[in-house]
Amino acid sequence: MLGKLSLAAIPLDQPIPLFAGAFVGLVLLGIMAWIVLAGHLPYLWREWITSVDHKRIGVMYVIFALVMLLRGFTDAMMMRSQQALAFDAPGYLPPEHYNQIFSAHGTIMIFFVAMPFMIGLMNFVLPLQLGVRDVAFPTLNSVSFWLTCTGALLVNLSLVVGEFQRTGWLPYPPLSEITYSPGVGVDYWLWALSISGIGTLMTGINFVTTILKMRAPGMSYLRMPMFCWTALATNLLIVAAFPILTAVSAMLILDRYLGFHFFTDTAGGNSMLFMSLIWAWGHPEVYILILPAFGIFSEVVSTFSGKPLFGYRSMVLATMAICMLAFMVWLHHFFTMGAGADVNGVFGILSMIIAVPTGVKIFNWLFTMYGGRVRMSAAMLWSIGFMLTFVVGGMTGVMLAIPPVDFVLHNSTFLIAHFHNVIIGGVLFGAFAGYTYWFPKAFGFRLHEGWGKAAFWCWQVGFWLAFGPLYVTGLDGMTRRLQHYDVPEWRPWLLVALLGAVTILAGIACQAVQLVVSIRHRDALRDTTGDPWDGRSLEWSTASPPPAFNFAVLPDVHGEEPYWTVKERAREQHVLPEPPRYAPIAVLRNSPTGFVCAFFATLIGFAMIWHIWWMAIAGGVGAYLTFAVFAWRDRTEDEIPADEVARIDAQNRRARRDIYATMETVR
Amino acid sequence: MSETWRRFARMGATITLGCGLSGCTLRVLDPAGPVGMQERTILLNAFVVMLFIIIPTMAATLAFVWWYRPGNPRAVRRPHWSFSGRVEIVTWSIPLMTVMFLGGIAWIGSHDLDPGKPLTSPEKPLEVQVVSLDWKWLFLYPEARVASLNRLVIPVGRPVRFRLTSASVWNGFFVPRLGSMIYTMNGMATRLNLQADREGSFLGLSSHLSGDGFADMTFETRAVPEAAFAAWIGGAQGSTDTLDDDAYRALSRQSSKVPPKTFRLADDGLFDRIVAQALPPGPGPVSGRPDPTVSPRQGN
Amino acid sequence: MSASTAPLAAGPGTPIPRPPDPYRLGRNPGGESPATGHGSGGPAPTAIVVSYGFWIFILADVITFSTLFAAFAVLKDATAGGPAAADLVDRGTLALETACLLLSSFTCGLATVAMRVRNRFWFQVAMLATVVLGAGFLVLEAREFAGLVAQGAGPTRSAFLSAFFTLVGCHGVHVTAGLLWALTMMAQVAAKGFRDDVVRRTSCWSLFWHALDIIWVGVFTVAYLMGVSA
Amino acid sequence: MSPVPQAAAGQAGEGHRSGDAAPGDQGQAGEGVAAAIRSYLVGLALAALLTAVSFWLSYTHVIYGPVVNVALIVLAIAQIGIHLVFFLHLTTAPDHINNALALAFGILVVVLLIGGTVWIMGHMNANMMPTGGTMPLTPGSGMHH
Ligand code: HEA
Ligand code: HEA
Ligand code: CUA
Ligand SMILES: [Cu+2]
Repeated sequence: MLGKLSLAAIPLDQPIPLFAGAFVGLVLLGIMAWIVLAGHLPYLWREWITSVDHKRIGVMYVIFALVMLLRGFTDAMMMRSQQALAFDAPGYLPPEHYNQIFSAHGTIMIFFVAMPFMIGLMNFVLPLQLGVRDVAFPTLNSVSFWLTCTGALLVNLSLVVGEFQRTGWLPYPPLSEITYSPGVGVDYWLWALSISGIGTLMTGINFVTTILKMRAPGMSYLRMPMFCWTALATNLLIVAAFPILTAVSAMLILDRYLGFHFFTDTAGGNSMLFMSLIWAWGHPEVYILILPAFGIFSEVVSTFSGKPLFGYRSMVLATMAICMLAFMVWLHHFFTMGAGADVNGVFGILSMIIAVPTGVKIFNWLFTMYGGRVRMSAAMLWSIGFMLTFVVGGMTGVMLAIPPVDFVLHNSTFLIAHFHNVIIGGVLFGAFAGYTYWFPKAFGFRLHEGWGKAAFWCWQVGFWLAFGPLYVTGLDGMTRRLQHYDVPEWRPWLLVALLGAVTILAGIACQAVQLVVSIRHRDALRDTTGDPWDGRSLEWSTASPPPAFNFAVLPDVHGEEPYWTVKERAREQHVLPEPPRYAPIAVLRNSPTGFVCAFFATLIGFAMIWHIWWMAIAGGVGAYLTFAVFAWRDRTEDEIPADEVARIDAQNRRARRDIYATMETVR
Repeated sequence: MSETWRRFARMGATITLGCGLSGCTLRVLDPAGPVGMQERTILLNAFVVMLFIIIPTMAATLAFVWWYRPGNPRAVRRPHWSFSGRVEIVTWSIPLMTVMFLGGIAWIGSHDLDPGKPLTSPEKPLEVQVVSLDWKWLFLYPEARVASLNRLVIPVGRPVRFRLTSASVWNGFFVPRLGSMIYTMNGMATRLNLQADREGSFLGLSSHLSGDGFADMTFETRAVPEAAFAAWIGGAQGSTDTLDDDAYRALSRQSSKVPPKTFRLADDGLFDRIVAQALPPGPGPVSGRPDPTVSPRQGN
Repeated sequence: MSASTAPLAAGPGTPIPRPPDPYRLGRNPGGESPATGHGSGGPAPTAIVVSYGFWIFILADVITFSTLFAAFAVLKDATAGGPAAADLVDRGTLALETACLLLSSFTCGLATVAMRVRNRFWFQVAMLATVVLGAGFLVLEAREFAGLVAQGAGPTRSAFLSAFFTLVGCHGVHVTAGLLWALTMMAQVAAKGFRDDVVRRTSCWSLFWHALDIIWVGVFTVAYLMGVSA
Repeated sequence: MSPVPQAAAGQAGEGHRSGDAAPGDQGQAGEGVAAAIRSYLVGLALAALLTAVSFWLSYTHVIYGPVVNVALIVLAIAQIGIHLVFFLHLTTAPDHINNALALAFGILVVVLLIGGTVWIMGHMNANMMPTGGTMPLTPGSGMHH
């Protein structure tokens, strides 16, 4: 009846995950009880859970990412403290637990922190920057979000029901095959990632279509803000890479469930094939993470330097070059498998070629600042921190791309330092810059600058303290994923690394305080203009927060920096643009489709993991019925009458007039 | 804050430069053989060449941020300056040139230092066959018909030709002070050529996660003079234990922290039969609690 | 903290005149071009947005298949002593399967023509023909698979057979989904007529169906014929 | 911001710029039913012909044995082209540029993925033959298990 599931699945003998899980579970239950008892549920259901508004979905993605970030960070702290203790000693985490921790940390950080954060920001910003009212497929967007939640839910469930995989964040066979990993851990990974991967793929399709087909009148490709370009590249990568992940996961599922022989190394199976295919997804994946960050830095640097982005067309070219090259380098993750000199050489060279467009980007940001008026707000601080940190991570990446160097540094802590260097210094800093930059747009008030800057310094210093030492131990021969070690020379460095992680914790605390302080002082931090940073692209021409329909009339775009153009013209001509002719606007109705789909997907995933076949079938039928009902609906839109639109827009127009007036006085 | 930053930066510089460039004791930067030596040279070449770009880039970033701060009356503002053909050429060509040079290193280096390529040496190479087991290393010396568990002994100054495989899951064979690592995989044989030029006892470990006993996949590598090597072989040939198929099967069961040990080798074709899977792959986890299909925890 | 609504002016110092950029390679400061950008007159109509989105989905699906093709190409000789492609392919069945699919692609095309001229009767007839041909294909394939398993050449026999069954079976699963979808569209047209959203969905379905036929071309070439000729 | 006519302004409004076609759109407006059916018939005939040739080549010895597979691949590519043109109505006309570009990107990835995997795995397998042999480095050959 319940497949493999029994009481034995709950790790009663392992206090740490049990207490952690129980604690988190209780907190969640408490929050849910509070929501229900305080009567917030109908509001949440109506305004958020069933929302198909890209802005709401974007905000939910970011909140989701921040919560998962805390989970991932807990894992990181456990790893750092274990390695600090486990010199010539077993430490406090036995191997079967430690191995779950780094696997979960990598999985959560990549799939449920970095990706949702970036997807959330893209969700919120893209339609606003493109000057349209929503993404191409709003309901699908909600389905994507909730499927991502399903994935995260399954991964976190593994903490208390069964186990998570112990094979690293990517389940390499044959270790992940049923013979060597008979537990449910790998299955958790496979189903969680297959389900959330489908969500991500749909996001990719949605955004590519949005960018290519849904732009304001006059917004030609070469007038799109840089963030839209990097988002286009990112989503093309998602569309092209995620199917590979799905297919490889399916093959491993077939191996584990039905005794197929894709990767078994017996009966003709070939584990090296998995390595090749998974990295054909995996390398594009890291550019899926970094490209949106590049877009954010482009926006932030240009805004806070008070200048147009330098070398816009070069930037476009570089972005698309990275997008293409991303698919030509995957072998650099297994130079040490023995493909031979020619193959290694070709892939090594292709890998370093990516340094060229990336370098172009760095230099163009540099020249964007040149001759500008560089305002050091918190968002800009993250960007500067990025430029100083990322170049080092990129450099060590290029070192690893030289096969003979990789032969001595592969899978060492040097590699760990490399990718945290580009991910924290690039992706995370980018996410934080975007978070700070667009926060007032989303909520109508700015984040507290002082706490933001304090967080930045803790992160910056903490990062180097935590990962600088890993470069050194990597050069000293330390490999990754060591639960304990008996080499005395590594110990001091690992203690420093622990100190670094604690410093990062302080940074995170600053961010939490920042949020609380900003909410409490929101009136002082209020953004009444809709344009708090003197921005240049269309999102700043709307109110903060923007109305449900974003733009009362779609902007008519002239020139490369649409909103800047308008501001300049207003300044020169001393007039506010004509009041527009308002027309009724059709808005899509909210829909529980996404939530319901995710519910059934969770059932299916959980049932498959535990071999509860009837439940899986029930879930499948449920999912199909959801689609059928969704497709059968007759009325899907509501209309906002024209005078209502005019009323909502009036306030925004007043704010614009104030902005233009300020400019006037400055002149 | 910026004081902390400066102090920290100074520390970072000391670490990288002090350790990276002078003869320090980091294993990878202090190789005991020709392969590691060449790899170190390449590593440092690439590093220094890239520093020539990275450091000016970082310096320029800080300089621009500082000079173009809002309050600097001497800064010349160019609020519309967003294109310059000359600058564009520079931004594309500087990384391009660097990458061309590094690409040369990568191409030639990966050919010269291909793990499968035999080392040039007047000495006759020593054949060593490596089998990674759950969670032990087995070294076979087919010519002398001996085997050694968890300890690799090699003669100084003679190239060693490794052929490597795995009894079950993947591992990575890695002796940092000798140079290149390579994967070991069941049903396949990889190749590696190394040489020690200095006597000593070196750390050896696995670079590829292989399960719960992974952290214990370390082994001592002893590089000893030719005479001592011969003596060690002689000793091993006198071992009371013989490595035959049954002994191998026993070894391929999961266990860790097994002390080093030598065997006489019953069959010098053992390695090939492991590769050809004539001997079955290691059985993986067999004991477990409470239910191995849910969570096979080790040690019960 | 200078981050709030800061003045726009260039600040102290002498502003430099705009540098020339005749080929517009950089990003020009705003205000210069009154023209509307080329190729963009606002968001595309829903019909185009939906088809385009679905087109992208199909590309993604093609990449899923190409992963399976890659696996098949690598494992095709890994028969582990078991049967190879040449021992298994039945030319007659293969030809029939191919004929079914190709004809169904044609009738699917006819259905879209009927939809374009809003002719319900011929639409339903052509759809029915498509469904029948598709179902015929599935029956043939199921029989073929059952035969293989019966003679001990199931997917667990060797890596080659795992890859073969997965590649061909994945196509079969797609065809099944396509049939289910086709029936749904027939029902929707019957119930609601050629409403805009129904037409859009039917167009997507026809894209899907044609794409499956394209993939089948790859499948019968790579998984069957190339194995026979080797 | 000056107002725009509501037609273009509504979310995905109907009045629309020229020069854009949905994938699978059947040719120009005004093209008759007969012409459309004719296009499908031509496609069907060509596809059937190419399929027949593929089958025939694989069972006979008209073509030099080792290159039969090359011929089969060429025929398959040709047939895919036929399907794209006659069934999916893909053209290089300006209104199809987006569709064609997306397709080109897809094809690039497919080629890189399949080609790259076969190339890499060919070398891996050749280098790891259990016999330690010197198998020729032709992709796809030299399976070792
Ligand atoms: C956001 C994520 C991200 C990014 C952007 C990158 C960027 C790069 N990565 Fe990294 N990488 C990872 C995430 C990322 N990586 C992860 C997660 C892993 C490990 C996965 C695992 O095993 O678990 C990994 C592993 C990894 C390896 C495998 C190592 C091994 O397993 O042994 C290699 C090898 O080539 C590599 C190379 C590179 C290169 C060349 C770049 C380049 O794109 C960097 C380009 C940038 C610059 C070079 C800096 C700026 C340029 C200039 C200032 C111009 C001048 C400079 C030069 C001309 C050199 N990476
Ligand atoms: C996005 C990717 C990502 C990120 C952000 C991180 C962040 C961190 N990682 Fe992670 N790591 C990986 C991806 C990532 N890692 C991967 C893929 C692996 C490989 C796994 C494997 O081996 O298979 C790995 C492995 C790995 C190891 C294992 C090394 C080994 O194998 O020996 C260690 C060890 O300490 C480590 C440490 C850290 C630390 C200390 C951080 C911290 O610096 C960062 C922690 C900080 C946060 C998570 C931020 C939280 C912030 C907030 C919550 C903000 C709250 C604020 C508001 C409300 C505004 N990582
Ligand atoms: Cu086959 Cu390694
Ligand atoms: Cu990579």
